[in-house]
Amino acid sequence: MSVNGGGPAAEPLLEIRDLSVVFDGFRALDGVDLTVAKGELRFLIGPNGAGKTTLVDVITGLTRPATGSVRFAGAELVGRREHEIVRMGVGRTFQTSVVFEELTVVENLDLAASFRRPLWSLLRRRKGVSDAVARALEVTGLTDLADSAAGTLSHGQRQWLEIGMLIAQEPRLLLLDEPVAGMSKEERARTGELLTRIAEEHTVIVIEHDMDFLRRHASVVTVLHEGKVLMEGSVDQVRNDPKVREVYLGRAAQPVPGEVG
Amino acid sequence: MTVTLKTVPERPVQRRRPAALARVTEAARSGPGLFVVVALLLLAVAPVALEPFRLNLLAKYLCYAIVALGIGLAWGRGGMLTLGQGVFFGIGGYSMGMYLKLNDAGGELPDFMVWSGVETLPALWAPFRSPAFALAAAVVLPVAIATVLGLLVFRRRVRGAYFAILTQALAAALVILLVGQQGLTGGTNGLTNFFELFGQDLAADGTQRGLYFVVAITLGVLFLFAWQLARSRFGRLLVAVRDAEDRVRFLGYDPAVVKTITFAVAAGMAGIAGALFVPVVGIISPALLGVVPSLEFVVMVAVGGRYALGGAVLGAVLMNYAKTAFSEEFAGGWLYLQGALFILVMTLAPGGVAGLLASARDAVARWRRARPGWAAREAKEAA
Amino acid sequence: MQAFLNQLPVGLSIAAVLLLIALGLTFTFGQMGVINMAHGEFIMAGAYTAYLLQAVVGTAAVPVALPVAFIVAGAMGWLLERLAIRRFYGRPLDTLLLTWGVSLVLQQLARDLFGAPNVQVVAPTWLSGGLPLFGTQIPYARLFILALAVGCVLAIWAYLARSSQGRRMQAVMQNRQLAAIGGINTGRVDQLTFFIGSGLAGIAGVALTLIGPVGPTLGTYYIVDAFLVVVCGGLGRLGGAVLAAFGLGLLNSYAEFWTNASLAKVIVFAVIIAFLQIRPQGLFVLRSRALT
Amino acid sequence: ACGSGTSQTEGGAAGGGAGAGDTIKVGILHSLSGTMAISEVTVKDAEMLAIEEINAAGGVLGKKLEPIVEDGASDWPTFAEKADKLITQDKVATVFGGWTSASRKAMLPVFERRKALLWYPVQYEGLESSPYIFYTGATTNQQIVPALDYLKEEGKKRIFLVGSDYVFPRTANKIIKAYAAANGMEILGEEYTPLGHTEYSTLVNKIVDAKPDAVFNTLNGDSNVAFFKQLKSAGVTAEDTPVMSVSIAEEEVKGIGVDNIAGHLVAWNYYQTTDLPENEAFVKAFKARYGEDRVTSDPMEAGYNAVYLWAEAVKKAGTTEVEAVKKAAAGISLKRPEGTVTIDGENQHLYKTARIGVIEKDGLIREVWNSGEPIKPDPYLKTYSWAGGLS
Amino acid sequence: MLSVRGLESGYGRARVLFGVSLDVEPGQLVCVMGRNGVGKTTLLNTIMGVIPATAGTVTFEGRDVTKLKPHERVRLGMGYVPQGHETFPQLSVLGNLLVTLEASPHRDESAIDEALEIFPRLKPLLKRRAGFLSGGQQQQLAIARALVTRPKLLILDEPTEGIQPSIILEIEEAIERLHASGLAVLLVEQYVDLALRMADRFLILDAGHVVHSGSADELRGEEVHRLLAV
Ligand SMILES: Nc1ncnc2c1ncn2[C@@H]1O[C@H](COP(=O)(O)OP(=O)(O)OP(=O)(O)O)[C@@H](O)[C@H]1O
Ligand SMILES: Nc1ncnc2c1ncn2[C@@H]1O[C@H](COP(=O)(O)OP(=O)(O)OP(=O)(O)O)[C@@H](O)[C@H]1O
Ligand SMILES: NC(N)=O
Ligand SMILES: [Mg+2]
Ligand SMILES: [Mg+2]
Repeated sequence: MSVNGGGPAAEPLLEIRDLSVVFDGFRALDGVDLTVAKGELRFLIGPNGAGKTTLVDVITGLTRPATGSVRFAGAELVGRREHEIVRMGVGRTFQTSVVFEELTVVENLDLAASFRRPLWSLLRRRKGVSDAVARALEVTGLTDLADSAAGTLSHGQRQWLEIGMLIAQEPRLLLLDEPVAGMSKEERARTGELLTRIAEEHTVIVIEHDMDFLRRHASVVTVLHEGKVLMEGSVDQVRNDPKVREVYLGRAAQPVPGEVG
Repeated sequence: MTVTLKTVPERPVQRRRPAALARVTEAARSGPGLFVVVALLLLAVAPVALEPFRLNLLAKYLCYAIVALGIGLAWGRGGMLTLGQGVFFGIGGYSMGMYLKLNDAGGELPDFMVWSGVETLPALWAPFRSPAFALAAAVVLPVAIATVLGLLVFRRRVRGAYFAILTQALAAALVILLVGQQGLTGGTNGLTNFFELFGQDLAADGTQRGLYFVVAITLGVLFLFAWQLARSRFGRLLVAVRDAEDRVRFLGYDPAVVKTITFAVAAGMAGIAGALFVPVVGIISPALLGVVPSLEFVVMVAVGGRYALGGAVLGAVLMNYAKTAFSEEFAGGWLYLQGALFILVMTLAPGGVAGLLASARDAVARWRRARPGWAAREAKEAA
Repeated sequence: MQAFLNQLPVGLSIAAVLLLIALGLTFTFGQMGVINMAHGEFIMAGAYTAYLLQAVVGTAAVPVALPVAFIVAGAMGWLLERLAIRRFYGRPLDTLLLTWGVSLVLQQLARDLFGAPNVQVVAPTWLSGGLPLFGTQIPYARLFILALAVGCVLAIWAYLARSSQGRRMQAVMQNRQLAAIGGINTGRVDQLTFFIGSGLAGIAGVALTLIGPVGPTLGTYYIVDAFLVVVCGGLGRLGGAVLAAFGLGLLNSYAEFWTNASLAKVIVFAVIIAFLQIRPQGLFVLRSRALT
Repeated sequence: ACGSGTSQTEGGAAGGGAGAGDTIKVGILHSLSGTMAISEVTVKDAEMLAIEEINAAGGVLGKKLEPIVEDGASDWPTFAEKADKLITQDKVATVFGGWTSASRKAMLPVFERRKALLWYPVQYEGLESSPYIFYTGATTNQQIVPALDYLKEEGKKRIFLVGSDYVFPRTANKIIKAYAAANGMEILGEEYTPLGHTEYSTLVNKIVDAKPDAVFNTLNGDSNVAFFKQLKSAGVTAEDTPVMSVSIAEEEVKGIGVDNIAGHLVAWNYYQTTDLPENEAFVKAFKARYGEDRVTSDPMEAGYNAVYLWAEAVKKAGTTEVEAVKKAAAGISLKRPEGTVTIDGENQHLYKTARIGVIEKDGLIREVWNSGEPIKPDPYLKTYSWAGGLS
Repeated sequence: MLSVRGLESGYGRARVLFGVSLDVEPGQLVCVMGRNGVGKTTLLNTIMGVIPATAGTVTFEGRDVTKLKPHERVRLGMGYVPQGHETFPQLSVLGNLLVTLEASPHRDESAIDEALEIFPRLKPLLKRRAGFLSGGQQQQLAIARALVTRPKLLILDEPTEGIQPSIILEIEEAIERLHASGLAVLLVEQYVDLALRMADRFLILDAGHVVHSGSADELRGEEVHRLLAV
């Protein structure tokens, strides 16, 4: 399963072609083409409202596109139901984290890890903690909170739990929508490390606004603007692109908040 | 920031319950000891202590308890408020009733068909000559109908109040249908006047006592089944579906399947209950399965405590006992009492009686822990 | 064709009744997510208001009762909200059970206050007779109900879409806590919403005295149908409720014409289930970005 | 306001205590709650009146009657349960109770099994004769058949049938259709609506289209209110299209609204206006006991009679023992408010006089026709040639 | 202006805040910092009355508001932008602004224009349903909504979360402008540098306790990182 990502020339895992999404006449996505190779760690940035979340919504079956196709490992995803897409190996987190508040942290993780089991085996009681869950607990640092109800977590802790659930799912493609929003600097760093570790074994797409985070962890960045792909390139190329600076980074592109001088 | 009111159906419904309620859910996980005590009471004490009339009433309550158990799963765990359990209860009951009628009629036409002007046995009735078929139908039909209905509505993401009202309409429709097809179903009268069951005289005290044991044991077995289900991963999944159905899809499960299975289990339980009810009570009629009785089933669960499976059973017995007792004491006032009791439970103790018991137990535990020396003892025990 | 035309006014008049009884629910159910099973008993209260007023104003009871019943039923709703429902926001299914208990008590109360038998409200003379149309006659009583329903719909629409109170109500429904920290007195909004929704039930009750029985169980005859209208219309959507009421009314009248009343009811239920397959959230859907 | 809706054991005049030997317990089993309470409470009141009168006159066999009241709650299984309770727990000598046929059918096996007695006071659809039930209301040949005879005499040959969707109306209509076929009458339509139905515009439209000479109405309960209101506002009048009803008595007329129903016909065996000295006394006693605004009706009178008939049989038998009472009951004949009634020992129904009435503006019913003499009960319509294929 | 003394609160039996005290003087910008889950949001929620205080007092402009309902505090001039960019999803952007404006004591429509001046990107979106906005757009709307009530004290919980860099700058600028015009601000912020640049005073929370507080100058350099990494 662990296909170690080769260069950009490696075989594509996700191929998006001519994707458009229309909401009441408003084109949230407009002819997007995007290819992500197996093993790649791809960053997706763009102004608020550019369509980043919408793109993830389409990949994961939450939103139907007006036109276009999304192929994952050769199979078409458009038209499939959400859980089928997950079962094919595509996992995601949400911009506003949603966890099961009445279940404990472990139970949340365990459910995420169990979907491949046959249904009848779910009828047995969970005994102990499976490897996948243990790993997710460890990497997210939620071990201490393992038996607290997820409803009692703070904003940031929920975000960790969401990432943990995604890891426990062991997907082939991970889609992370603003994973570090609302986290403190140290936690961002930890998430970044975690991300690097995950990216060694998986294909990951991350949406993020934090340029500092981006600079540390990104290699290839795709910039979305008004539903279209504005450009694709390295962090430096992107940061120095005048158009990106205009629509996204703003006048003072250099002293990005959060950077320590 | 939590949003406490989520009425927009497409948003994930994440209710944040008072902490006490969450604890009740926990309480449901304990209690094999209690189970044994209750089982002993029901199987050893009640048959000796109660005269046949009362024992028969208890058997009836236990039949309702089986329905309540199913609702406890579907509603308490799965968040599916089904206001149409009467439908499944009725199907089970009619299956059994049809067999009993045919058996009594000895292959001839049942009495009500004669006076309804039916001349040949309708094809629908023919297979119910076989007791095996009737018993199977009492379970399989409700399960099948619930499965089809569940897949239809849950796949289309009909839920919450929509589902509740839809099932209520289903109960209303079934009653109208049953009442309207008098020659086939006995109309409003329903099926009654049964004489024997498997060669035994139904009226005999011995038969009724035997039936009581069958009902009590069935309830016990189904309770253990439901308990296991609730404790299993499936049970956790069910709670997850209840609280954030849309999120569950992104864990790779189809919530429609999870809900349908649970709904079908609840329907099967109601069907079994209906089949047992008929020989115990001696009648099945549309009045037993319409909108009001279906609601009353839910009320039993709510009063007993929806978050604990035992609460459903407790509620069924308590409510029906109260109904019998009060209506014997002051007939007309029962409606006031039932209404008032219900309002009080819903406003002051949403966890029902089971919730109150759990809070009481918590309070006792807290009190004991607060006593000096407790911590030391606990530490010693842990070591 | 003649049969078709004959049934048209019948369908419209059934629709008008459905709409009138469902309107209050668009408020309490639609706006607040409260499934008020006692709505039927508020309708009953409206009807008994007309009955009581009859002793004072005679045959003018029906028109005079409209505003009075609005206030009487509204006050009952307000009281219910204050005493119980306000503990239940966010638990719509619980309100269903709670209000069912309330409905039982109210029914028994009516039985003890007014007696179990039905009472009679005499319609004003100008409402007797009817308008000849397509070879049958549309009773004036039905036209009156239709006009009443249309009037209420317009008033509610103006209230919800045009008034600041209406906007506030929507805000509270959509995000209670956010509304509170936005400066809205959510408690007051709840009270008012419940008052209006219940008051509309009172108006429906007065109208129903023209065509049906006035007794303690009056509410139970209409409540299931009323909820079905709201469900088919889409939660809290006024336009949806109107369309659904007319759809169900016409369906009912034609189904009953070609079959019979019992079968027609079953057909209507079947169609509703089928309909929800196509539009699970009703005619007018409140869309939102799921999960975000 | 119904005087004593919630009382349980309203003791007799002497208030017989628990001391066993000096009272005879009798069961009263009607719906005191639920949809049927509206009708059944009135019957219970009449039965209680009869018990009080009998107690005041010294009781039966020197003992006071002690009524045990139970609530059937408009729910048939509850009737069966409560009947069993009255018989096995309270050990009552007999039970007076029931209204709907469904409740009777539910109780029947209990009484037969326990060999106990039920007195059932309401007109019904016939085709039944349980050895443990006495039927003091009319069977079909004492109500429906005379009503049809009357319509035929009046030249109403084209009939439209309207009924609630349950066993009594359906069976009644079966009989009516058989009668019509044999008597040159034409049935223009047969429509059923669910119990509690309140939307009659389509049905009224069908009636208007069919233009019948008369409507035969077997609707039950609140539906009647909606039906008559909507019939009237569609412009159908009693002069053009009279409606013959068999389930509307004085009590219901008030709720329908006299305006809406005046001029229409009903068929019963008794009206408050029935001009007999026994009735004058009954109405007077009833109003004195329960209030001037109360009315009496056929089922009430039948319930009232049931208590007297049973008491008479006990006196004759000298015991409350069931088999002896049954034997003694056969042939008992009493002058009652509706006229002379006699127990037919063969089927335990009564000989009753059929009466057709028209509803007056004051809400009372004026008799326009009667059968002249009590009609022998024939629950299976065996003596009617046209009814051959019915059962 | 805002004075919090010995504040305690929590959820059910779980206590989250343990005797928190803080002051916001008129015109001051006070920043609260701390790791995830230390109770920052709980603190703000308690100050606004969304969660009842189990002990301690909240005083606003000399008035004890501890027992007041949230909407009453808003009317006194406390504006709150909660964490997680919440909106009234079915109302339009304009509706979102109007509904809070109409609930405010001044009811002055020009407040909407003022807010839109600060977030011009909302202008073309006025007719759009708020629930359909992107996360960042919703956040801007949320701040604008608090501004239309013309608060005397603005309370912001992680306002830059999920915002594109250029707009973070705009928000930062906006806050500074508002601050400069005399508005008092209580801010929860994870971007340390942003916080330090703007704040007059700061406060570090850990496990429901204030572990450090002082003026911005005292907290330069490495010390902040040491404290925040406790
Ligand atoms: N269901 C919908 N109906 C109408 N408009 C929508 C819907 N979903 C998204 N939009 C619009 O589409 C555009 C793209 O939104 P999207 O959420 O994809 O942006 P984003 O790139 O994720 O932004 P952010 O970084 O702020 O989260 C936005 O302008 C939004 O208002
Ligand atoms: N509704 C709740 N019920 C019970 N406990 C809760 C609840 N909400 C939060 N908590 C607990 O209270 C603590 C403080 O939460 P709070 O949301 O105030 O943290 P925070 O500092 O705002 O974190 P973040 O930076 O992640 O937003 C958390 O550890 C959490 O476990
Ligand atoms: N016997 C009757 N009217 O049901
Ligand atoms: Mg986004
Ligand atoms: Mg926070």
